[in-house]
Amino acid sequence: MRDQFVTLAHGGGGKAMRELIEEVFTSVFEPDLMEDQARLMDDALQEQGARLAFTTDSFVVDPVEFPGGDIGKIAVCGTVNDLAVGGARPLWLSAAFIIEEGTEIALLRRIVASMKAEADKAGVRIVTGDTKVVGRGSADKVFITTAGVGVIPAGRKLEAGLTHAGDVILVNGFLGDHGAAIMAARGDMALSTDLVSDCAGLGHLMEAVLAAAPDTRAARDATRGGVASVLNEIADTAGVSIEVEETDLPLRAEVRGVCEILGLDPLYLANEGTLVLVVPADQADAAIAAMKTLPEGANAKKIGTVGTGQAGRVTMRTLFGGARIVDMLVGEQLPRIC
Amino acid sequence: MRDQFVTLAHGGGGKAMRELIEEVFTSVFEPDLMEDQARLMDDALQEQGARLAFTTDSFVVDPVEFPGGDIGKIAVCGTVNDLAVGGARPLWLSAAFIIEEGTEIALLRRIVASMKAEADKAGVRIVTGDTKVVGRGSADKVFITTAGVGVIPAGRKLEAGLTHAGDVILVNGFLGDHGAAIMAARGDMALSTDLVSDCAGLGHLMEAVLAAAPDTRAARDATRGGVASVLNEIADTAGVSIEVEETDLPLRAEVRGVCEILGLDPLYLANEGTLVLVVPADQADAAIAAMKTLPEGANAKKIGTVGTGQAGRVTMRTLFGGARIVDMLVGEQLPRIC
Amino acid sequence: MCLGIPGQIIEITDEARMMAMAEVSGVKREVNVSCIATGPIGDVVGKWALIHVGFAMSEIDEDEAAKTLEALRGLGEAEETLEAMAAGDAALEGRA
Amino acid sequence: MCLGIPGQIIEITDEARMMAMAEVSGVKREVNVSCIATGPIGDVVGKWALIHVGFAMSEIDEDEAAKTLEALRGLGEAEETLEAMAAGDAALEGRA
Amino acid sequence: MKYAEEFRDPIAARAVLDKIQQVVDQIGATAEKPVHIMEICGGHTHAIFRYGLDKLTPAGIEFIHGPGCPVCVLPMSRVDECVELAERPEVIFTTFGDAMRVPGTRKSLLQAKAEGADIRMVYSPLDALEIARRNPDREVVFFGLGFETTTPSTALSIQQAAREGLENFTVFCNHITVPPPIKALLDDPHMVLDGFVGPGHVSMVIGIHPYDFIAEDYGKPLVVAGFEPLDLLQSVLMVLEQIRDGRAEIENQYSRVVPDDGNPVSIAAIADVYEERPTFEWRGLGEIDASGLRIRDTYAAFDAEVKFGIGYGADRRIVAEPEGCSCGAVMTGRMKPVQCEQFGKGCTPEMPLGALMVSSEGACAAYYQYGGARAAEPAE
Amino acid sequence: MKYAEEFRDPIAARAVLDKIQQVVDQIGATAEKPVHIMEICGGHTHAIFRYGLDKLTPAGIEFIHGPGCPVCVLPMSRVDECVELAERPEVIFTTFGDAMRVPGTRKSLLQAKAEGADIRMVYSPLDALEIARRNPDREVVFFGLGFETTTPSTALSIQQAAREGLENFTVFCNHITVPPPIKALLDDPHMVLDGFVGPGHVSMVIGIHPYDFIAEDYGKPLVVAGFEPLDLLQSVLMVLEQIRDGRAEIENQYSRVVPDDGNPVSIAAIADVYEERPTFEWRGLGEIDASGLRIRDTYAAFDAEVKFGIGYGADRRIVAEPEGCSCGAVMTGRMKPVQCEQFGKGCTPEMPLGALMVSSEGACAAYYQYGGARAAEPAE
Ligand code: SF4
Ligand code: SF4
Ligand SMILES: [Mg+2]
Ligand SMILES: [Mg+2]
Ligand SMILES: [Mg+2]
Ligand SMILES: [Mg+2]
Ligand SMILES: [Mg+2]
Ligand SMILES: [Mg+2]
Ligand SMILES: [Mg+2]
Ligand SMILES: [Mg+2]
Ligand SMILES: [Mg+2]
Ligand SMILES: [Mg+2]
Repeated sequence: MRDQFVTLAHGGGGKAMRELIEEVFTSVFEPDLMEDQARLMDDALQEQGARLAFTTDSFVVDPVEFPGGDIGKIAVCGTVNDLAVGGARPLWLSAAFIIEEGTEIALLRRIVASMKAEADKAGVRIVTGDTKVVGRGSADKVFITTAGVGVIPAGRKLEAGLTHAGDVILVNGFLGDHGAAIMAARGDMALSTDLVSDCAGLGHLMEAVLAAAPDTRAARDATRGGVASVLNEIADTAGVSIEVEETDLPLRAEVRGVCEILGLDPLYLANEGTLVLVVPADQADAAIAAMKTLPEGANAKKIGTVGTGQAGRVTMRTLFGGARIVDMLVGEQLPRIC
Repeated sequence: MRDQFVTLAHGGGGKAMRELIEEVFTSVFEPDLMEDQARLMDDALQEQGARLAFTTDSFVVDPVEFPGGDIGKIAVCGTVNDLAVGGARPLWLSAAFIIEEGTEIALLRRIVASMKAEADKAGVRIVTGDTKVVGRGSADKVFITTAGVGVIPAGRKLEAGLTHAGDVILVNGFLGDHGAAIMAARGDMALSTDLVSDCAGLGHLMEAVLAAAPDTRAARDATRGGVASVLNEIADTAGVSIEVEETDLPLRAEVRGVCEILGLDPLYLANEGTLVLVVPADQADAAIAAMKTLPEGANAKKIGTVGTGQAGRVTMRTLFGGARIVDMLVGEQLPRIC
Repeated sequence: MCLGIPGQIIEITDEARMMAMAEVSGVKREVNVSCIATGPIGDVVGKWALIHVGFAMSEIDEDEAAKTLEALRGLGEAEETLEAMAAGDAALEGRA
Repeated sequence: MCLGIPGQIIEITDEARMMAMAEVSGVKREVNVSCIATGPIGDVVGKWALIHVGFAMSEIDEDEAAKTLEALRGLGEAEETLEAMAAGDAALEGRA
Repeated sequence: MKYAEEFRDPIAARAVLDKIQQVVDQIGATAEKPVHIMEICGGHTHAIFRYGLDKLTPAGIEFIHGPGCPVCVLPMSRVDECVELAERPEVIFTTFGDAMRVPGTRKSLLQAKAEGADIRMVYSPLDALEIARRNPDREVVFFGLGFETTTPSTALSIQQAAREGLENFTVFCNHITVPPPIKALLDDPHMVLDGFVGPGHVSMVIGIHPYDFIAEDYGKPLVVAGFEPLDLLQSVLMVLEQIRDGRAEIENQYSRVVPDDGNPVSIAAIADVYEERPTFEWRGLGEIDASGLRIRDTYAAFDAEVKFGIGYGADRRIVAEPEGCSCGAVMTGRMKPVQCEQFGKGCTPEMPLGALMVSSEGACAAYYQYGGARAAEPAE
Repeated sequence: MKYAEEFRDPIAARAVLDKIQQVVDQIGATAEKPVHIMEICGGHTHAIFRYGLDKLTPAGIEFIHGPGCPVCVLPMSRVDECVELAERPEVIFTTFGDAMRVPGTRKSLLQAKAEGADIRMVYSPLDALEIARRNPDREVVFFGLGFETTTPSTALSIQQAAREGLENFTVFCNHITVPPPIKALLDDPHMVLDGFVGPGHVSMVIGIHPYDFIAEDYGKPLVVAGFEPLDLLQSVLMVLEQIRDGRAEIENQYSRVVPDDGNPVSIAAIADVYEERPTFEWRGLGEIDASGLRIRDTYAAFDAEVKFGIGYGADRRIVAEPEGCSCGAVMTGRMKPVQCEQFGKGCTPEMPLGALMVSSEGACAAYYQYGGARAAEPAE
């Protein structure tokens, strides 16, 4: 591939496109078949009671490379995590790329390598894909949409609706690292930090949790909208109240710093490797211990409890002893000065 | 939903996003589950020898609404077709939307309605999805990525590699309608036509073909790069030569007109509802007859034959009796004046 | 070089700028007609012209087209005659 | 209104424009130090200031901070004394 | 976090709260007959709800949420002017994030941005200056918004622009000052107020003496307060003690940041760049004399009102407040947010009707976001 | 399609081909000793391969592919100048699609576009004019490219712009003329040519007489031909008949479109707007006297060379052709494309090295795309 930058020719359906796909994508992902569909089967899927899990997300992060990861890593982790939090064993991913004219081919190669590495780590295969090229200014470098297929073994049931009073809320680690790291990396606010995105695949962690805490009610990937949104969703769906302890929230000093400077609430910051788990109280310790055996769970913690208060209401006991409601975010969090 | 236009708030993970998703998307698609993954099973999948088909495409058409369809219709048809041409029965789709800030919400509603209608027609369900909002100028109105999952019944095998000399090449209808219609609709060349995109789901057509011509070797959706690219791919993969008859090519007068004006070759124009089929000669008539029973196959036709010439070479006998090579497109087709 | 294609002028769209709509196989495009509008601009409507880069460059002469085609057909007829003669010769030979 | 946060000035970045790097919990941001640089600009390095919209608005007075905290702690101690006294009273009462 | 975390210590808080209870009891205030304390500043309102101080403090204290949120009191006509400026093709409109969602009569800046206006959120007017340097062919307008705390930053930025000779940087000045609305509120016969918690960051700039009239002329105590929860509690205690003791003084709880005479550099910069407007419109409060600033003629080249012929300088539109809005009553303490008929119905943070629902510092938004909202909902 | 489809009739073709065979036999031409006919025009080259005429015509005819592809003969330095213009932030560079892939020394326009230059493909210079009207704050440059066929369109567009007083529209003029390079080729001692098929659409503008010198001075026949396959075959036949009969005339096969004296409006517009350059560089052929046009001083306001101080008017760079390129030899008929050592290896349509591989009208590209390429590949 002699080209250094993607041109519209790479999206035109001809030789340049074929060359781009073969040299940059399929040579790394190595799909089984050169048809435009993957043909798959897994023993687990043919067992009675097993179900197929299917999910998708588009990834549009700016900048596409940031401390702790890149859009490719997120695109794999995000979909692996969406499968895992539903109790599925992630098996196969599709990856569709929308590439802006003028994007560096070297950047694409780095992204693809990072996807491959992350997929290998998660034990999933990228089996089918697509590339489109759009004119300059019609996309922002590269957008990736992954879809994931996994198998939910017979008998496994994870649903927010199963949450009930007395359950406890766990997280696997620090909150808001991704959101704060990205905000700093974007440079708009001219902040500099050593923060690193928490971006990680959580499939193995979920398997460990489910082994240790088999009655786990539900799990959620606390991405956009942060932990606060996930807690509100769970409380709404299950018709329960949830109380979080501010003093228990695992927050890095720098995340606090970014939030203080910009007037943001870390509970609403996006994460890319942070689970919220609802487990029965008597399995909480086991779940935490299981998470702590893995690097992505090293800072696992209980952050709250499920109660019988007003259905759908999430409150936080502040470090000051007061209580406040933690509502769904309105719109998006805007940095503020007052 | 009081908003008329999408703002960044609709992508922020909070209430505005939830409102957008619920009012515009899930109220129409009605997924079974409000988890971020679909949980699925189909009897056909549990039969011995059945396989799962999995495919994805991103759709980035400009303009997003055009004569004969819109990006939503294409996003459903395209993925349904990619499943169908592999012999799979399309069952489930995911749909991920990347939306430009400022996009009209009414436009999104029209696109979603069109997806729903097309999915119903194809007998598939849109079971999971995602929305992202990007800043103005970071996308072009809306991009949709669909992934599709289907079941390939035991014993079905469609592969370009199965093509061999003596087989015939069929298409289900006119060539290049989509490409020419879009080019005119885009307005850059200030051409106006009554052309309508051929955009259509071809799942039922494929089932009819496979019933009538059970030994069908391969089928391909002749999208970007057109029929020429598909034929080259088949010839390459199977190590055969293919000869096309120019006089047999079903081309509308207006498509010819656009091509003459802009110096384009209709064989390279994109289609969105056009199959290329390779069938054994003795099943060709049956396949054509079967296609003709359906509206999307009303103009089905034999256009060429598979031969033993130089492997990978596609030639065309011109309407003039001459012969020329029909190579893969280089880059993209640019309108030319000389 | 110089891709050109016959099109028919179907209506005047902007007299001041000498613009008219041309049609090629049902495809319409606005073109400049300065080169073929020697008289009143309205006269070009209905005419066929060679269209190149948005300009009607030259009016197509129907008679000349017919003459060219005739010449080409003449070759075909001449050939048929030759073939007929050849066939006749062969027949004669055969008879011989 | 007027979100402000204490940060430490760690280095001068642009003397002409009175800019310096401030640090808040490990997060760095360039700020203008005109309001606190009453002497040579270099003197602000190491100082703590209240940062608002990219300006070091006011130098933080360590002694005053300590005094305020002391007053707050004083309340706590007073209370402990009161509690102790109350406990003492209760004990006395209990004894009665 | 030095100088912050120490002032969030819950152990120390217990003691202050006990002491507050004690003084409230000494005063004899009850839920039925409470002491009314106005926290002037939206930052304080925010902190009260953020830390749940409203629920921790005794029922005998009633917080009245003052007009100290510059976003909340911004009149609709000014938002419309922002949108008008932002929609000019040559303009890059720069603003603090706070202003993005404030509704104008037609649309908010967020909506204008979605519809194509080049609007960029910045953390500092210095960032706007930098955008101007990098885009010499565009007009960069900075939305100067805020009280005395923020005013020096735009004044210093304009001075810097003048030194650099930047020709494409202007400020759309909406700076306002705290003392005039306080005076207006105190003059309101409906207003019942026993004391004030004063905005610490305003005093960091102007010092504490501009409030002397409150004690001297109106006989009310005011304590200039910091923004950490202990600061606030201590300040409330200091106000209560004055009330109990029948004193009316201007005290400084926030002495680690606030010099009694403010910051001389800031004061000089404001005086150099700005002058008082005869009058300025406050959303919910109407026109208040001498409550707003404009850019002096010497800096007219940096005044967006002059350069683009917009706003108070030009033909001024008075835009009626939306119907059903009770912001004025809430801001003067005559009504609680939940008593507004629009609260949580026609007026939510997603779709604010009134000013106080816009910023998270607005009293209604704070009520809605941190608890008040649900209290108003019918029980499920 | 009227006036097109009739001239694609395969039945009629048979008769013409038979007649061609007959005349070739009469001449006594064979594969070893062929008649050399140059189709000057790239459009004819394209049609020959598109319809497979090279394979249909007898082996005794050898087509020499002439220099009549304006994209192919565009010197690299001019492409570089296009890129330079396009990369100016104020410029919207408009061009026919043909020029997008032509390699410059650093990059092609396609690559420059990918890297951020605002480059727009148009179908007509009129579309560029319209872009200029709609973007009064930008400079719209149209890449004026082509032979006499296309020259009137840019001349008329410049006249229109002048009438409208458009101040942001210029043409980067690279128009060239057909007769000079023909003369240059005929003067080349290596050149073996028995007759010409002349470009019909050039003559539609300039008529057939500008070629008189070919018959008169060089004794070679030329038939001005249409672009449909029957047009071409008939023209070949007419050339062959002249050769057989020992005639050297300028004939007009394409009389339905080509008036013998051309189009007076077009000729006048060209004369009004353009004047000859003393010399112009042709890729593969070098400098040819009086072979290029420039915009007259009366229209200097519309001349991108003048406005941007670029090109022949300014400091002119001669850029060496890429190493290993045999375009010159191919264009003079001394070499077949497949004989170039770069053909299909260092030079492909995806990554053209030489000019003739760029446009689908270039002889090398036509060979590659329509059959010649594979012939050069080692058998599989
Ligand atoms: S609820 Fe809305 S309208 Fe009512 S007072 Fe509050 S902000 Fe104003
Ligand atoms: S193959 Fe390339 S380098 Fe060789 S003559 Fe043809 S265009 Fe020139
Ligand atoms: Mg998802
Ligand atoms: Mg997700
Ligand atoms: Mg694809
Ligand atoms: Mg970009
Ligand atoms: Mg696909
Ligand atoms: Mg497809
Ligand atoms: Mg999602
Ligand atoms: Mg757009
Ligand atoms: Mg209270
Ligand atoms: Mg031949």
